[in-house]
Amino acid sequence: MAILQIREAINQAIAEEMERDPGVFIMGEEVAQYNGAYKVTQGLWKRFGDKRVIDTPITEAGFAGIGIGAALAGIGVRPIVEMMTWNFAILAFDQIINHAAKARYMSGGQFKVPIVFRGPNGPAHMLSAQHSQALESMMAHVPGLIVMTPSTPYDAKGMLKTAIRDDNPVIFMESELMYGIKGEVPEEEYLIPIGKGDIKREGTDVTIIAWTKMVAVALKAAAELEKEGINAEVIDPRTLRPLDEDMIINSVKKTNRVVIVEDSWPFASVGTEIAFRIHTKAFDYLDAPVEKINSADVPMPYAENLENESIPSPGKVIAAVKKVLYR
Amino acid sequence: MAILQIREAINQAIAEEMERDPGVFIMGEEVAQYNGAYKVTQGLWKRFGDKRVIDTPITEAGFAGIGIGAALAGIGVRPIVEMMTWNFAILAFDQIINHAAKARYMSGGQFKVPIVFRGPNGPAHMLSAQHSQALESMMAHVPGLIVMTPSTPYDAKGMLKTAIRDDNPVIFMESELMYGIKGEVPEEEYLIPIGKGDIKREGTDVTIIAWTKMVAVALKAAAELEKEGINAEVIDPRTLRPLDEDMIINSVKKTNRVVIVEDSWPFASVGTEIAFRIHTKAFDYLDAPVEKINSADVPMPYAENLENESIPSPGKVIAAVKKVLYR
Amino acid sequence: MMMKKEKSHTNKPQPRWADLGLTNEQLIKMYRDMLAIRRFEERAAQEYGKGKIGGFCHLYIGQEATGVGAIAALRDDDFIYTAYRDHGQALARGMSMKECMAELFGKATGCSKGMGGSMHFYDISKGFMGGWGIVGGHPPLAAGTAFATKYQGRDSVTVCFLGEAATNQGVFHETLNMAELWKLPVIFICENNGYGMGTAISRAMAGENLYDKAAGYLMNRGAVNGMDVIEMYREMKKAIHLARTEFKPTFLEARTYRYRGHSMSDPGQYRTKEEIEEYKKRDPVETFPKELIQWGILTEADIEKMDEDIRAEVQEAVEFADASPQPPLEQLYEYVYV
Amino acid sequence: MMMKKEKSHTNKPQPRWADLGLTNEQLIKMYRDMLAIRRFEERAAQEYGKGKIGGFCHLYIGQEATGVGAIAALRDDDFIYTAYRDHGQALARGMSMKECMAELFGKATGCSKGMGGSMHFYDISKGFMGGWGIVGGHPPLAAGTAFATKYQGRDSVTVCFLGEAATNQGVFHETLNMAELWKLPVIFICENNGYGMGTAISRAMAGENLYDKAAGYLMNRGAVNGMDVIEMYREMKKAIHLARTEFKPTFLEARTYRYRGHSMSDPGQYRTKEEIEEYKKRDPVETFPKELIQWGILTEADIEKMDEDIRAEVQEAVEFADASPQPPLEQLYEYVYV
Ligand SMILES: Cc1ncc(C[n+]2csc(CCOP(=O)(O)OP(=O)(O)O)c2C)c(N)n1
Ligand SMILES: Cc1ncc(C[n+]2csc(CCOP(=O)(O)OP(=O)(O)O)c2C)c(N)n1
Ligand SMILES: [Mg+2]
Ligand SMILES: [Mg+2]
Repeated sequence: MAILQIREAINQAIAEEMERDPGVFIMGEEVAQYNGAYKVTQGLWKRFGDKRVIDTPITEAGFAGIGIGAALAGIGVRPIVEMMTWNFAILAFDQIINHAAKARYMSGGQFKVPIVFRGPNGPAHMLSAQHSQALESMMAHVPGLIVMTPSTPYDAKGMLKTAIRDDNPVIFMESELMYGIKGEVPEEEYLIPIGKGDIKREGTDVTIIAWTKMVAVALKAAAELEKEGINAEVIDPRTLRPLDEDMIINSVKKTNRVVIVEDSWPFASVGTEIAFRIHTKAFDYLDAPVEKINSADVPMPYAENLENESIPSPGKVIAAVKKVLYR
Repeated sequence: MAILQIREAINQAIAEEMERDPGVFIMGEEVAQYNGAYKVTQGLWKRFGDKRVIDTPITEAGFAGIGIGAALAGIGVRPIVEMMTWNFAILAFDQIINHAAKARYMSGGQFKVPIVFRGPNGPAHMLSAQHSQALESMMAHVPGLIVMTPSTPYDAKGMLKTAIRDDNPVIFMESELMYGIKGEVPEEEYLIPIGKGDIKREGTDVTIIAWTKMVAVALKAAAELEKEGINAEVIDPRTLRPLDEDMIINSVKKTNRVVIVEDSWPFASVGTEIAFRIHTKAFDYLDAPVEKINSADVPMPYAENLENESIPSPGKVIAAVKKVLYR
Repeated sequence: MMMKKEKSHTNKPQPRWADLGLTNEQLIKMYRDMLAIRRFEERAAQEYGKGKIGGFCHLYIGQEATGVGAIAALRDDDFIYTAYRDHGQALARGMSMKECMAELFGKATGCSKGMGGSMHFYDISKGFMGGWGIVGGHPPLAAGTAFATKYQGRDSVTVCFLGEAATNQGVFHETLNMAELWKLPVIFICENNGYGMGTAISRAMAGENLYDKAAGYLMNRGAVNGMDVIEMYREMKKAIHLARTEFKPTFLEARTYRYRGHSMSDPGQYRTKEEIEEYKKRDPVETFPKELIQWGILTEADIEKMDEDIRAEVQEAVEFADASPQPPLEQLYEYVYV
Repeated sequence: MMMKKEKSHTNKPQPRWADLGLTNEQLIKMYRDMLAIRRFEERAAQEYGKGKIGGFCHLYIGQEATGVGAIAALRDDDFIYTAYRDHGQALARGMSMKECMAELFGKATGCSKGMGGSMHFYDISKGFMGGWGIVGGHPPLAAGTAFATKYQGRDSVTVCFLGEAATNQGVFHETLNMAELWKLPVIFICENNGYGMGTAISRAMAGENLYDKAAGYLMNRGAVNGMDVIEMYREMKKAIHLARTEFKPTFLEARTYRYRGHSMSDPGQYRTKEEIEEYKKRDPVETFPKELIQWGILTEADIEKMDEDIRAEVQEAVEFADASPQPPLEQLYEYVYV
């Protein structure tokens, strides 16, 4: 198997789907001639040309809407819209929430909306308040949207290929800091279904639930805990909407203890939703209330020491695990 | 005490604050010459004139930003920005989330942001998907914002006056269907503090938590339950961010059973957050997992029967109460 | 001007549409469509009053010539987007009164299966792409559909109707820029009826000419008398030619007027009786048939008959809508995802 | 043109700024400010390389004349908004190198207490309102501050610097419309450096002249050579007069250039060496002092001394930033709410 960076795995997924289906194209800021602000679209413009790899003006709402309208046409066009970061996608929320997520429903099922909105999400490093937001909770709140958040090169490729082929609007959230992370990716084609989570580490004593960047944090914590004889299971829902509730509940039934790690704000977050489902659907299996680690409930500061204080770390996860284990 | 409609109570709050402070003005679509799409600003233009009651073009992002910039000037201007409905405010989310909520933090505390964004939120009647969204969960997710949701004329007036005087950006969410609701409002001035909830009905057997429109639904259910000998307590947080956690936890400690009613979507909602806090902070006091009633997890349909099927009703609340009571 | 048709061989007077190559059938259909829209909506207003129709209901009455003239110039494989004031354009595109009235009644037989209501009519099999409720939200969608047809090597054009107040929304400008930059075959028909809800255009828009909003982009642009179905058709033909053959977008300001309030709940007190009467003098449903009679294309009798047929059709539509079932409750959870 | 100053009483040649009523002190300050920005940022680039500065860092090098010329024309009670490329304007407004360098270093002594970093400089006591990172997000804020000063009966003006690519954002158009409609004393200085990140303006914008984006609103508009501090000052004086006395907004396109990449992480391979060299020939930091010498306002020696002083000031600023403490951890939760 090849060892790829996440950025390369995403690039492969896009390239393969563009090869497979001439209706697939990608548009966004700097995706073509610049090869992507984070080099995710490296080489695509050279390979597929102006028609299918399109640099846009800085108009998130406008090109998001153009992508949606292209998908609505129903003539085999499947847009991939890159948001340079999800912070900027907020300008396109009206198009995504009021239009993409509702077209099929309002039309009584006439429209399909085969479009993927993808780009990095969540804090990177010292980018401060306007560039460090993890917005998956806002997107996952909205019926009509699918929300996917890969954490490995393998997942990123298989999930994105599925997202591109899906006929619903898919919110695909990556992470600047993860683009360089390497992992094995098979040569042969594979797809990862929407709504299917993955157990990243088998364990028995506690369930740590995390996605994207936070999976690595959870695994680091698990490795540390191992040394102390605590055997943590790390599970990654991969798709946040719809959630793989079965995987989550089954793990909880096994471990009876849960820590959720996410780098979004804590209030009414996806982690809150997961905790709620566990508390209501596995109430009798819980030996302790679910613990949740988030970025601090503040806009992200610039200063390095403050940012580190804000975001989840293996140390914070370990402390939470010990708390639910009453150690 | 005078009996006022909520629309009149809000109107009074705005008028009194405009009288009190010449720096207070209101802008929005149709707020002036048309007296407001829902007549909330009735008479204000006649009384205060063009300078302080301003009709805007249909440019939610633009006039939200102009309001924010006026507040940032720091020269005693306190804008009230009316959103004809919160569905349209999604177009202004970049201004509200990326600018209003972050200006103070990014500037190291230099800015104050004395602005109120107000308007009706949530489903009304047969307005279908693009006009029926309850968006408080998205707003409450964001640190830097305060979110207030009144349910009575008394609360609406006292809370709005506080919001207008506050130096933080306040998201003030009303409801079309509630504007006509009547209630007692004292002649003399009063203020209701941010973050202070209210017990709308004392009870002992179960706690029903609701805000805005849902308070009336909860009270209807409570009255029905009374007949069956079930004594429900109905509490209204009034402010969703910051939450009056003490009031909630104390009520739960008394009743040991909770039903939350909200007309937003269920996934990662404010109700989910409240349930999470109860599950984690009153775990040992709960005799049953928290039940939550929401609008269906779908875009709102137009057909009357489907809309009724979607939104919370006293019947659904009663069923949930019986479930947590194991009746 | 009144004149008799003569049988002389000397070059006889020509109707003003002579150069457009319109058949009598086409001319008659234009009139019939305008009349049908008028009657359909007059009845819809009554049914709204009876509580048969819920939510917001925005009538097109007064603007019929704009939609009918523009849509008459389109091909079946072209696409149409509009806002919430969508009944007229839906009917002009050939959607049935039955499915439209049923949608207003919130019935399973509606053109959107009762999921959309008045603001959200759709029949994508006819290229009628709706029916959108966020002011200024649909123009990028229309540009996107134009992008898609060009991408797929088709020569379809996409028409986007929007109100004049919607042109103040920023995303519309983003769309104009990309439409011109990328040469998208989209035609923006701005129905300038003078008001956005209760706000006169002059109170919401800086500048002189609405169509100059497209000036900075050097986009093909202009204004047309939207109360004149023939002029609408003429200008649209030009714009369509540019879009179909050169992928050139157009911004066309159609100067028109709505006789009723913004929606059923609006008494419309911000306008004078005089102003409304002025426009009614130019009512296309009144003036156009006179021309058709004058040129011997229709007789008074034809017109009376036509009106009767239409009223009967409207009656049938109401009965159909009334008799139709509400959507099944399971439908609440359908159509969220494919 | 080169010429010696003469002591004759016949009408002697005048410097091109003679009509502007600028004192020598003012002219010297303009040059010093440009040089100070240049040196400050050259050092910032080095410190970024050393890892002392984090996040995104956008240099103003090449555009100094735009900010300095514009800000020199302002009064202390005027307001300034800009985007993330904000070091130059902050220094030109009189913010100290120490507080600016400390902010870049993420220290408690920074102009934003270490909360903002390179993109978010603020000193509202000087009317420097930042320092914003969302492209196109700050123009409405600037219009709002202009609204507020007018509302309070002041005659302050608000200046909004923005990049040319930012003018494609819809909210900018919404802002232009309201600024003209409501006659707000705001001046939009569009720093057209030819590129938005790696995208040349012609690939992102339809139309001919950037300033024609304001045409549809009939807003006062024009272009100026942004590489010429005197021309910037001259055009700004006119715009300020209109804003201060008649509340008339202006859209001013300043044609300028950035010598470095978009940000520290951008190699800038989308531009030719020739293009960059062309602009460097007009470098205001090189050409303006020649004029000052020519007119006997400064000597070569003055300039060397000035450069030494500035370098010393930069060195002090770096030492100050280095020695300053990081913000206390409790500060993480401060400043979220009042
Ligand atoms: C984004 C948004 N803001 C406000 C509204 C409320 N609204 C509906 S129609 C309308 C007026 C639009 O006027 P115009 O664009 O001229 O179209 P017309 O109604 O005249 O056909 C307003 C303010 C909305 N639906 N969407
Ligand atoms: C809404 C938004 N989209 C994208 C970005 C990423 N970005 C930052 S600067 C920039 C280019 C802006 O170019 P221009 O407006 O010309 O200003 P310049 O950098 O040339 O000074 C982009 C795309 C952003 N910060 N905000
Ligand atoms: Mg109108
Ligand atoms: Mg630029």
